[in-house]
Amino acid sequence: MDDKIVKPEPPLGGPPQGSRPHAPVGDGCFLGEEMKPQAPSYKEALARIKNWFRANSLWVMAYGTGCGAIELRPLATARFDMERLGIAMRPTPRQSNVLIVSGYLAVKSLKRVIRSYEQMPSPKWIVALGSCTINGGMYWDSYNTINRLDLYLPVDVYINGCMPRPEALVAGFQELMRRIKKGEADGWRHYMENLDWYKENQKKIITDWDLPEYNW
Amino acid sequence: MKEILKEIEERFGPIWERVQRPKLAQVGIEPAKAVPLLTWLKEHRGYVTLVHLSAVDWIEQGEFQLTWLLGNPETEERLMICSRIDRENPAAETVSGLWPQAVTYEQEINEMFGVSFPGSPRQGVPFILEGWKDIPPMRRDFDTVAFVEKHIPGREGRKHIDTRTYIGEKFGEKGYLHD
Amino acid sequence: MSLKHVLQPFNAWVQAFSKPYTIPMKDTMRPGADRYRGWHINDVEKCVGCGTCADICQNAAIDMVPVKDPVKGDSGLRPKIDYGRCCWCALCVDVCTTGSLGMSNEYTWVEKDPEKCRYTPGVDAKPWDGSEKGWRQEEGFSLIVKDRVPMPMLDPKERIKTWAEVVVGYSVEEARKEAARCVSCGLCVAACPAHMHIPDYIGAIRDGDFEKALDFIYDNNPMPEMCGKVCTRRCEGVCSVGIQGEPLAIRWLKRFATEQFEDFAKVLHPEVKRVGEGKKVAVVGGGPSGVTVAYYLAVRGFEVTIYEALPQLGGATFFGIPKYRFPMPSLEKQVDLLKKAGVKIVTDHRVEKDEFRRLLEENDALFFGTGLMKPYKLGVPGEDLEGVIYALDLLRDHHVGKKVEVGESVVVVGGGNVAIDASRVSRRLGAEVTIAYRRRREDMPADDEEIEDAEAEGIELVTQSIPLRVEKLENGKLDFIWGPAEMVPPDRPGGRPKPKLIEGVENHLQVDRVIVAIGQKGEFEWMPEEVAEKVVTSRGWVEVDETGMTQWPGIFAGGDLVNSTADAISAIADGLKAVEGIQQFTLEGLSVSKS
Amino acid sequence: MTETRERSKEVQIWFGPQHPGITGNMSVQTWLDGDTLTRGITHVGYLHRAFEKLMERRLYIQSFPIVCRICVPEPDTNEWLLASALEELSGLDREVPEKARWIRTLVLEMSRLGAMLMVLGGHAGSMGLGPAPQWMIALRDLVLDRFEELTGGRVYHMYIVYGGVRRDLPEGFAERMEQTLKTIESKLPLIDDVIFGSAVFRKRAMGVGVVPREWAFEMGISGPVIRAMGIPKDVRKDEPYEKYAELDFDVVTEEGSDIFARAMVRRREIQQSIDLIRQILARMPKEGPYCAELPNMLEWTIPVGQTYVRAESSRGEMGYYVVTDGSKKLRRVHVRGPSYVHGVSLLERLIPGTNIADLAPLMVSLQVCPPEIER
Repeated sequence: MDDKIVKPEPPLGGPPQGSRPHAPVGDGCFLGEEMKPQAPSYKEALARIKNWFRANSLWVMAYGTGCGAIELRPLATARFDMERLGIAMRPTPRQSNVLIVSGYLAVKSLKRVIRSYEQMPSPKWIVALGSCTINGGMYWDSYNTINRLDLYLPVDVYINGCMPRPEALVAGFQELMRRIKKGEADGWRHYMENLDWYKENQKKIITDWDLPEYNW
Repeated sequence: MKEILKEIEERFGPIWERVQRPKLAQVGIEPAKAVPLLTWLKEHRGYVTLVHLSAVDWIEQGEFQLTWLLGNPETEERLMICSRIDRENPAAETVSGLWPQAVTYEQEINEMFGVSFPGSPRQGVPFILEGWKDIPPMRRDFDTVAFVEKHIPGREGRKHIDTRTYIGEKFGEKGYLHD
Repeated sequence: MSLKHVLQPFNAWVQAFSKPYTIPMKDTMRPGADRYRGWHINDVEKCVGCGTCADICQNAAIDMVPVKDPVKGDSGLRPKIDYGRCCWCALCVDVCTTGSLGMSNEYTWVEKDPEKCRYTPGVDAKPWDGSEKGWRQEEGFSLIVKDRVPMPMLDPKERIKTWAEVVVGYSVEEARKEAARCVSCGLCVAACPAHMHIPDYIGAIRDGDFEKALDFIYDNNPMPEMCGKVCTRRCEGVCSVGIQGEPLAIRWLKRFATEQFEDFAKVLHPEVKRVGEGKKVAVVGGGPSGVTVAYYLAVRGFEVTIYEALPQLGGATFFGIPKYRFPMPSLEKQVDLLKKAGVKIVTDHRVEKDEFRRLLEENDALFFGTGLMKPYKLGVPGEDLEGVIYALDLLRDHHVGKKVEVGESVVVVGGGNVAIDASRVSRRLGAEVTIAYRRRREDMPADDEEIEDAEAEGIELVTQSIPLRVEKLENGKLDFIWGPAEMVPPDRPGGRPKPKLIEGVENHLQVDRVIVAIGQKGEFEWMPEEVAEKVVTSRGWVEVDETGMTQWPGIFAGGDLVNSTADAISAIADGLKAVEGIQQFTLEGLSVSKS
Repeated sequence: MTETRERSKEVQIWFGPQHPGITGNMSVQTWLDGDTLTRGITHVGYLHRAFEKLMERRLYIQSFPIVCRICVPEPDTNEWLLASALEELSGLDREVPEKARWIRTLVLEMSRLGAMLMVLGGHAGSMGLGPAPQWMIALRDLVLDRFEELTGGRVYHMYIVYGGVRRDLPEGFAERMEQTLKTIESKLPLIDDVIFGSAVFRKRAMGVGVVPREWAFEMGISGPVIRAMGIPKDVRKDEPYEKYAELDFDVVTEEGSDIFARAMVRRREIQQSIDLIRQILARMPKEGPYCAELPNMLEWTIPVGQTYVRAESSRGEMGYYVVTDGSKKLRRVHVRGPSYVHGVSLLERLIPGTNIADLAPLMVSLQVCPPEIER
């Protein structure tokens, strides 16, 4: 992976765009180098199949990071029943592949969220809820909450609104599934490839940095 | 509530007082007498509950106000004891011996205002914040917007035009008495 | 622990046969409630860009962005909403002064690119535009105060007996309460010809700092007490609070601020460079434009002399406006400040041709604002009869202290402020008064409030009446003969409907006086021919450039002669323009001002 | 459980913040001996948004949308408390119309109902009883539907404003509310079966997490926790606000002071809330203004003063300490949430000796709500 890492201009201006040589969609994270299929057409087809499976088994890590989590409960329970979409709640990051950042993140939470995210196996996706993850929302002037989530973690889908209703969450998940099937939802890869950029931003805001350095 | 205020005045000397509601009165007292008053109220007058403990920053006067809110579960009356301490090296007597939950309040005030309560456990232990290096954030002179601008980047590309200024500029609003 | 408690939970299996809670998949996009707060919508035509929504937004989610050129009454800005900030509280909707902003009941928006989460509702097309449902303003809840603090007035029955001021004026509490209604949008600044700092002085009044308020007021208006009493207040016409409620009483607040001080000179401390030391300027005509030029040039060190034909400065505001609206002491206060600023005042002195030439020689610049002094004639038979008089003459004679007789009944022809003033003065002189106006009531150029006040004082209004002729009756009275008119559509689009005489009907009105108040024009007999030739246009107006200078270099003009609106505040605006022009002309020379 | 514990045997475990059993985004640092907790420290701050700081730099009206965020499941209590405190300090309380008071009482009771439905589901959920939370959350959602049509918001209502409420009751609201109440009522016996009739729940809830009665007043315990001790304390009775004085209800108490008793208090208060909502709707005036005439909210100033107002939330006594200084902005507001006591001091004192599996049910039964601890 090393040769693929790009070093974008640090400070801000948004996450680096389009700097990554385009790998075949949905290409291996579980598969070792030796197991990678050779023929492009075969590879393509396999990727599609994998993406289809992935899209239909979104396992959400149960971490209510902010107020938007309250609308996850109706979504997860009888009324909106997200299990019919193949979405399930999982208690630990090791079993999950979707992280929902439900709104604002206090700096103290951000650290835990980053750690949880890094523990999740790839491929993994982040769904961000509400205004707060986009530009700080109503806590834009609070000293303890971040304003832009995309500086610290790769977001695949933003569900806009304050707070998004379960119906909007359904729409958001459907969009995420569509993007996964098309192979477009690759925030996790972006994170890996631009790890330095993300880490630099994270370290700027988390003053007592004691997160383990993961090695991909 | 009048009686208890009168009694406090007789026992603890001049106080500032005010009955806010039929079941809520306020008492202002010098800091040295605050904790004796609280003790007396708890031991002898049935104000056994510490409902709340708060601090207010009166930066203009150079003072912090500490407010202990006591409750009498029998009568459901509430008594607000206010005391002002110096803003330089602020310290106050702890009431954690009287009420165990005061530890949390005092921990928070210590963290958020920098008021120390010597003898209270968990002083200096972070409660809410983590890795905080600036001045205590609830102090009035801590400017949260300046902090955000410095440390927490937001999304760029926005430009707000103030209508009042915009109209003044566009229509050539001028003054003739001041250069 | 009994067996019962092991088995009891299995009762839940009953639920297997009941209707499920789950919303069917096809309905998971159910619409929000009728008053759900979702994405914003805005009626951009109704919106005036006052920016109150941006002011109240605690999330700083609203940017005002320009979408068109600002005009009077519309800043041209429209709210752009950042959905990285909005919290759907709808305070912006509830505070909206026009009621144009609303929220639809749509709530779904999934986005990959966070930069796209902003839009200008009504300008950027969105699927929910035109949504019928959602959060809208509702009667019974308002975050701004729509009703004005009522102004205490003299009782109509009492006031026709005296010359006392009709408007009593706000008390301190009333004024501060009224000032607190302001939303500081500044639309009024655009509408005011002089662009006074209206939100600033209202803010100062609200905060109780009246000195500061006066300082803001005097910053570009040297006759604020006059304006505070008789201004035509275009500002109030565009006041954003007035769109759904009553506009701020901007005029009364200005009046209030000026009434707080007896001597303006003690309060005002101009901080300007005295750049004009050694330069001389003559001002011909002591009306509002002349006073403006004189005052602001004087504080800049110019040596200014005002020449006024009447015994008092003030021009039309002195002789034209009745004292129950604008009492003498108010005027004197303002003239006093002028004197203290070092202006030389020559009253009762009509400048004639030779003197004009001399003034031109002796001064570095000359300003004239002699106003419209010559009334238009009625143009019907019998208008030269004794007893047919002109409103301006009546008002002037009355105000300079001459005795005027109007008899027992008068008819005033016209619908402007002068007509109303003449009729109210006649009423106070004891006459029964009828106003005859060609068009409809809503077409009357006079102030609405003025018309109402006149009616309250028992003045009768006859609209759509065209004078036909005036005849002398044997009993010494005049017979005012008029015909009714119908309104016909205007000739050109955008014009006013025109009155058309219905032939064959004649109405008679027996009166002692017919007072003509159908307008005035300029009079230039005093002006040297060579100057008049260059300065006065064929239509009897004076044309000036953007610095207030006429075709004759060094001669500046302003006031009713120059502008088409013919009110005091426009005259002051002309004066302000000329202040800059004269300063530029005298200090930097002609080339600069003309380039 | 051994009487003599050695520190070396202790294992330190973090419960939360990422844990499905924790009540919100908080954590408890625990020390274990076997599966028994020996000590615990509550850690908060994961949701700290500095509300109190933000409100100091916002106009009064701008503080209004922000307070409801302090408690997500039950936002209306916060709205009411701020409104009531500022009305008291500004004198606006004299002008609040009758109808607004009734609507406010309705909204407060509806939010209590919604919150208690959710917590009762949480009681069962924290012990792994699946169906109850599914139903309870769905029932709560029906209440949210009513909230949505009344206030325009599902979760954050931003409805109780200074001087009254923001909108009138919509057409036919009472009938639809009655329908919702009927649905909820019809399901309650089933809830009883799966929660209170369940052997698992009874076994794990009875005699667990007992709060000694003598702590009650000294620690300032309130709400269902104190009522489960048999002490009838309820702000709605002790210092009645809005229309509670005119409503007919008794304070619910239970004996035992354990998780079961607290759950039972909540179960009975659900019924009480339903009854109260019916009473309110029956007595609600049909006509009349729903909000006082407000001053220009952009320029509203309130004279110098301080007060403490309180209300009964579903968790206990919620209080606001509010200080004004004559300006357009608050000088200080300090939120006294019941969780401040329940979630920190009380929880830390209850932890020693508790089985680790009971920690989550214990926290649910104390109804710890982290945002009101750290704001």
